Amino acid sequence: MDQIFFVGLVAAAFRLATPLVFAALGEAISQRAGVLNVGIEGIMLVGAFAGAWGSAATGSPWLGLGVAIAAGAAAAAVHGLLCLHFRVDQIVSGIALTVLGLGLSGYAYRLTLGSDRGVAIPSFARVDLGALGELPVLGPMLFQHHLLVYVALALAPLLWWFVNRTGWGLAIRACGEEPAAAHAAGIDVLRVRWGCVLVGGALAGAGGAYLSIAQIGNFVEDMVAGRGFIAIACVVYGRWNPFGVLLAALFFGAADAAQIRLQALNPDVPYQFFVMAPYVLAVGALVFVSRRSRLPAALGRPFTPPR
Amino acid sequence: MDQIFFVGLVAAAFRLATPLVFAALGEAISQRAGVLNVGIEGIMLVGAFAGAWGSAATGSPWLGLGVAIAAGAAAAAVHGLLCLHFRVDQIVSGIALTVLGLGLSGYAYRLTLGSDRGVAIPSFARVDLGALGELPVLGPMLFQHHLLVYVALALAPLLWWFVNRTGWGLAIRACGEEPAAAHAAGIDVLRVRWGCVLVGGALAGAGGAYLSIAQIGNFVEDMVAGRGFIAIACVVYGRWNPFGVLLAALFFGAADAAQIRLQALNPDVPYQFFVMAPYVLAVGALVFVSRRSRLPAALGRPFTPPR
Amino acid sequence: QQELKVALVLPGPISDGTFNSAAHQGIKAAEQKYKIKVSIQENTQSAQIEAALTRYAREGYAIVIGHGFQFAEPAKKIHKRFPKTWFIVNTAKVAAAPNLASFDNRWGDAGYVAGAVAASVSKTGTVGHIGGIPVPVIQEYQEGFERGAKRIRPDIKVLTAVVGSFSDIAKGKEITLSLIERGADVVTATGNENVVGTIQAAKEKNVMAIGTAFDSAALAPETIVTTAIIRMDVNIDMAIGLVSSKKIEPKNYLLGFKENGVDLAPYRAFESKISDANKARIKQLIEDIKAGKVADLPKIR
Amino acid sequence: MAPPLELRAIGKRFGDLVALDGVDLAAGAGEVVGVLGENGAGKSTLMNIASGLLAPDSGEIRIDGSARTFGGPRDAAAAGIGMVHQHYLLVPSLTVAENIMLGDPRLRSLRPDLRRHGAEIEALARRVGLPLDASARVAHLDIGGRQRVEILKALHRGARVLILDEPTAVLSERERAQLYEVIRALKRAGVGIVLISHKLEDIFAVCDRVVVLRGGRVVDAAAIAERGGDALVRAMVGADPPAGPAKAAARGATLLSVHDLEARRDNGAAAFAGVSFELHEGEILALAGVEGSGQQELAEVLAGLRAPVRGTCRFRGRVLAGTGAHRRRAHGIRHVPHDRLRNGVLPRRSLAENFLLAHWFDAGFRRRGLLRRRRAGEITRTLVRDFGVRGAPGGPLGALSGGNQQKLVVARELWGDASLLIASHPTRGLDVRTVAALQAALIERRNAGLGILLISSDLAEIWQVADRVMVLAQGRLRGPVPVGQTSLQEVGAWISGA
Ligand SMILES: Nc1ncnc2c1ncn2[C@@H]1O[C@H](COP(=O)(O)OP(=O)(O)OP(=O)(O)O)[C@@H](O)[C@H]1O
Ligand SMILES: Nc1ncnc2c1ncn2[C@@H]1O[C@H](COP(=O)(O)OP(=O)(O)OP(=O)(O)O)[C@@H](O)[C@H]1O
Ligand SMILES: [Mg+2]
Ligand SMILES: [Mg+2]
Repeated sequence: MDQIFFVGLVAAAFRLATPLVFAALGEAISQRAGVLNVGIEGIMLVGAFAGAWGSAATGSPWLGLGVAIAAGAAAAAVHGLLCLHFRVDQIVSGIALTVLGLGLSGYAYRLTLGSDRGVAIPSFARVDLGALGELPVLGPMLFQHHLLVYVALALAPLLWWFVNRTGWGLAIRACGEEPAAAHAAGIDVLRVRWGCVLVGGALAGAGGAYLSIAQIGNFVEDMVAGRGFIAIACVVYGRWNPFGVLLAALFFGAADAAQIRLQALNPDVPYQFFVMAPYVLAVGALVFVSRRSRLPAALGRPFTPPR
Repeated sequence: MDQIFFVGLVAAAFRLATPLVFAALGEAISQRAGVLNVGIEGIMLVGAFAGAWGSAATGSPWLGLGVAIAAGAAAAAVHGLLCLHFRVDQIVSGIALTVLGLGLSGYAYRLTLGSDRGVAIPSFARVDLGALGELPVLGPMLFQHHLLVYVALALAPLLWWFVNRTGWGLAIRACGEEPAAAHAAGIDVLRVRWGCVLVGGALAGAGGAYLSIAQIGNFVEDMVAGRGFIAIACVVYGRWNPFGVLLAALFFGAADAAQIRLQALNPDVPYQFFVMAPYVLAVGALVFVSRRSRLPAALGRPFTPPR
Repeated sequence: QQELKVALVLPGPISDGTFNSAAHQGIKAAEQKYKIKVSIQENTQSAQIEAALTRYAREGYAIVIGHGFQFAEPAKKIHKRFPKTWFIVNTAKVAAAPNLASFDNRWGDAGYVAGAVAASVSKTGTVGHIGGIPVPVIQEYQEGFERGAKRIRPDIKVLTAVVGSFSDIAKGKEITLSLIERGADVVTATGNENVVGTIQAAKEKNVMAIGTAFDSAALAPETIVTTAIIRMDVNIDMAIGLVSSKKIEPKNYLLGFKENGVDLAPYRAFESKISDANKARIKQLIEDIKAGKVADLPKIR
Repeated sequence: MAPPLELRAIGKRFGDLVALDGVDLAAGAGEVVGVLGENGAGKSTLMNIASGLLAPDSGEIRIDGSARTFGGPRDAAAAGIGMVHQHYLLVPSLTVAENIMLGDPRLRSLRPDLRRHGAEIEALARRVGLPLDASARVAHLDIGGRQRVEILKALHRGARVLILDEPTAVLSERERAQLYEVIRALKRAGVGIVLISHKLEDIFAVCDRVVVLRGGRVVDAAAIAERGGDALVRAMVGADPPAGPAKAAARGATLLSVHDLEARRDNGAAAFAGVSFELHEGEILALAGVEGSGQQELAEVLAGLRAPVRGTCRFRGRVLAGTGAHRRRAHGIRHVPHDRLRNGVLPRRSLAENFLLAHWFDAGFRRRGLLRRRRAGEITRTLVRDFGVRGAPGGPLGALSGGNQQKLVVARELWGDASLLIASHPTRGLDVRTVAALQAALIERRNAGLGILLISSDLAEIWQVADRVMVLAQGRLRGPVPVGQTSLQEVGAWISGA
């Protein structure tokens, strides 16, 4: 019983964390370059719909994922256009994007898949890792997931390496810290920020698609249900470091998995406590662990090269 | 018909804008002092519940409002403690506050009012402005509202005067722009920020209470429904100026009122377009009107006096 | 007879596949049956409710239907100002002269029968209910589900959990998976989109599900044993019928099995998998409920 | 009579670092005390303690002879101690009057009479010879204007002792002379003044006494009449002053030729027009002028950071079109920016990363996409050694003093195959020894063929290192002429627009 509880919890933690990992890593990249995107929720919804639609239209979840990634980048491009080109405040643009993503995905769904409830949405199968998947305890915990789960886990070291070990990463960090210094050093700040916004949107789109074409195999309006905002929290809790962000997302996934299990075991404790617990824990940890803000210094501040 | 439409729209706009006005003005004060509070949504929920509970317990909506204001300030004090005292990131603390407010208000409701559906929640009556209220068109549009609507409208000039014309306001602005300079001038930056955070929370609490004990006469879980986030958008759209914030809140109130009406008149246009329209309009206006960000320069940055 | 103008104000989107879809289908059916003109407003938040109701009343709608208990207070507040309009609130208990009535379904009875079915078909002796947000009707359903299951099998274990959202389909699925992990082999869910997540999980894990509110057997014919249908269309049909014939009274109409406001869907693919004894037992249970012979039905809140 | 401010045996540590170790300093009424010392000697720390911004670890502060502890800057202000910080502490979005009144107890009312206060401030400003418009926004003032606001702020609070931390570092010659006049006027009014400066001429121009700090201790204190410049420099650096660098004629081919260049400022106003000159290999061409006369904009245009309105720049005969510091760096064009803190460095990053910021696109620092961080680290360590950058090399660059950050930026730009260096105020805020070392380094690189455009407001420095000099004033270029064929008076006249 206890083992079943634990095995199920770990497996569910990975499943629940995966969309957060995608979206939060994307947001982290964007923020490291200095662009705050609070519209990630809307982008994930667009990705979730686009993934479902693309998958139904082409019959292949891989192509669906590609459509979702493209749609996520396109939605993020709206943010880029508004913030980087028209210099609208990033919070305003992000809130608008959230509403836009919710509206457009819901509307497009009704026009396409929703009007025809019979359409099958081809979804990712779980990977078959052969003997690994057969392992007694570890198998169901770690080796019976969708491929996208492993992709998400692999993304964190990849992004860490990219941000901390490559020249592009240095440029990204410079744009987030001191755009004027980056500009003086010959870096095209706007182009770097554009790139990061688009990559961030593509990842958020993939996170949404995970929900629709891996986890559920369906699209419903507002199915992202606040995960975009939790992804932003993960970025902050993870101190803008891809590994930290991954840990934060796994923490929230595990907390959610634990929460839904403990609820059923303790029907007398009001469910609100289970919902609040991870946040209280996370804030408590921050109070003790790290008081120093590692916020990219230029986050949210527009930069215009002198003319 | 057209006149009815218009009268109803204006009246509804004021009603729908009022909670936004309270919360957004509170947030503006907090941000002007340099403290970003994205937990306003949670505080409004706490205020909505506390108002309903206080009103039911005491039998007086005025006392209920007082309870809501105190509860809002108390919820904001959590934010103050975390951000100002423990130097937790403001976004992290705000997100936690949102979740906490949602959970606590829902739970407390269940424990109290929710378990006993028979409790009456005394609510504010509309003010009787005598002849004014009887005026043919203007009466229903402007003079048949709850007192709190007029309080909200009066708050904007009051706060403008406070921020721009008094010594306290000067200190607040200095703390939001250059806390180091304010500190060197002998201003107790932390105390000013604490004050603004508490006032901001109190106003958000009042905004929530308007929903529960003036507009609806009931408390429902999650009844704030994203208004806290729209209030943050109003602050930005209103360029941190109380009059601008008031206008932005009225705009969103009017857009919402119009949206509800147009939806019914145009059943063939998908409702999503009506929901998205105000945001698209507002962002579009920002693109053309003002590209210069008037963000308080030290917004979101902690300040520790050097010692 | 002149054409009646009817407005339906919904808290969610008509495409949710459950609560709001049901109302939408009901009004579509009524549109065929009666001489009415219909306007629908979707996704109405609680603070917009008063404005929405007022506007329809002002525009001379004869019937304004608020679909959800959150419409009760606002309707109570404004109905007197528009005596020519009938305000109907669904899934609430509110009434006031001269023109406010409510139609509520006996969700508790539906849950009771669903619990009985679940206990009859369960092999593990563990069944589960997943609620979206514990609003009154969901609490009633849950209470009924537990009692109905215990009536059939006193030793049955009923697991319950709450999603905390009506639209979080992914979490609905995960919660269901966690109940299945703990042995539940029949699951049921109440709410909106989260119900779809529960059905998905049941399908994936090859356990049985009992639908609620809205017959969506087509989603997973091999999984859905039956559905405890809440006939929102009947509420709407009755309301419009009573107003047209001027027989409506300002009271709360409570619709159960007897009034056809609650129903059990056919077993379809499970017809052959359920023993005739069990089928008879359920049928008898429904008859007993109709006859008022069942004592431990959940209290209406 | 006891002096209004007296510091006795002040000690202060930051972690392991002893910043101040038993320092005594007193400022009497109507007395100007100069404080000299190398970068990091502890001058700013001492004055931050006197003005209540920092608490001393040991020692005491005496006001009019009685010991006091300051809980914060407000206490110090109440005791009559005013300070003008090295980095100004002003709120740019507020007006002059608002900034000056900030924190004043009279503002703690609901209806402060800012107009009356404004008039008071303007009257005070006229009395001490600092003309100012009290209703102007500080954001619109130039650097000298902001300094005047800081001084007035202190005086308005009734400062009887005024501490000025490196006030002349950012001023033009003319503004400096004005500041001297103000100091003399305050002295006559009985205000005690503590003046921190790296420039001996400031000390000799206005001070009565001088105190020299080294490594957190007082190494010399005397009446100004008793000390010559050599003695002070020796006390400061603890060794003989370095000899002036030797120049060798090495001028080569034309490196940069600028024709009819015109550019605008950020606010759209014209910065300069019709600028033409040539710069050769192996020469130092100095650009002088009052700050804000377009030098910064010219440097930015040449570095590819600002688009010119018209005109052409040729580098080795090829036209440099458009912007793009990236491409120019690849040609060997390097730039030490004007505002190094904002435009030059990432304060929260390591020294090595700050080095890489300017060099990561060199193929030498990349291997299959990866940055060669070890190589950068090694080079940074040699630069730190060669240029005497002081501070923990492992920590973030922001933990270095401003002067040491400056050294690292110059070192970084000179590294590798630079062929043209555009250097804005490279020695500003550095101590005497470092200035000499840096000047020697510039001349050495010049002798090796580097072309240098040296933007400086320090004519003495220009005379010491430059081959030719030109002046930007009123949007026009005067010169260039060889330094040997002109005089200080002539260049001074160009600058002042005569
Ligand atoms: N907040 C601080 N934390 C750690 N070390 C500090 C801090 N402030 C000053 N120091 C150290 O104390 C020493 C004295 O610094 P101070 O700023 O007083 O020098 P200074 O004489 O003003 O130098 P400069 O001529 O560069 O202005 C330096 O070595 C500096 O690194
Ligand atoms: N966060 C920090 N950690 C460690 N040392 C610090 C920190 N902040 C400042 N310092 C130290 O405080 C001192 C004062 O810094 P500041 O930038 O004022 O130097 P400065 O007086 O401008 O130096 P310079 O005369 O060289 O320009 C420096 O020596 C620096 O090393
Ligand atoms: Mg200093
Ligand atoms: Mg200095």
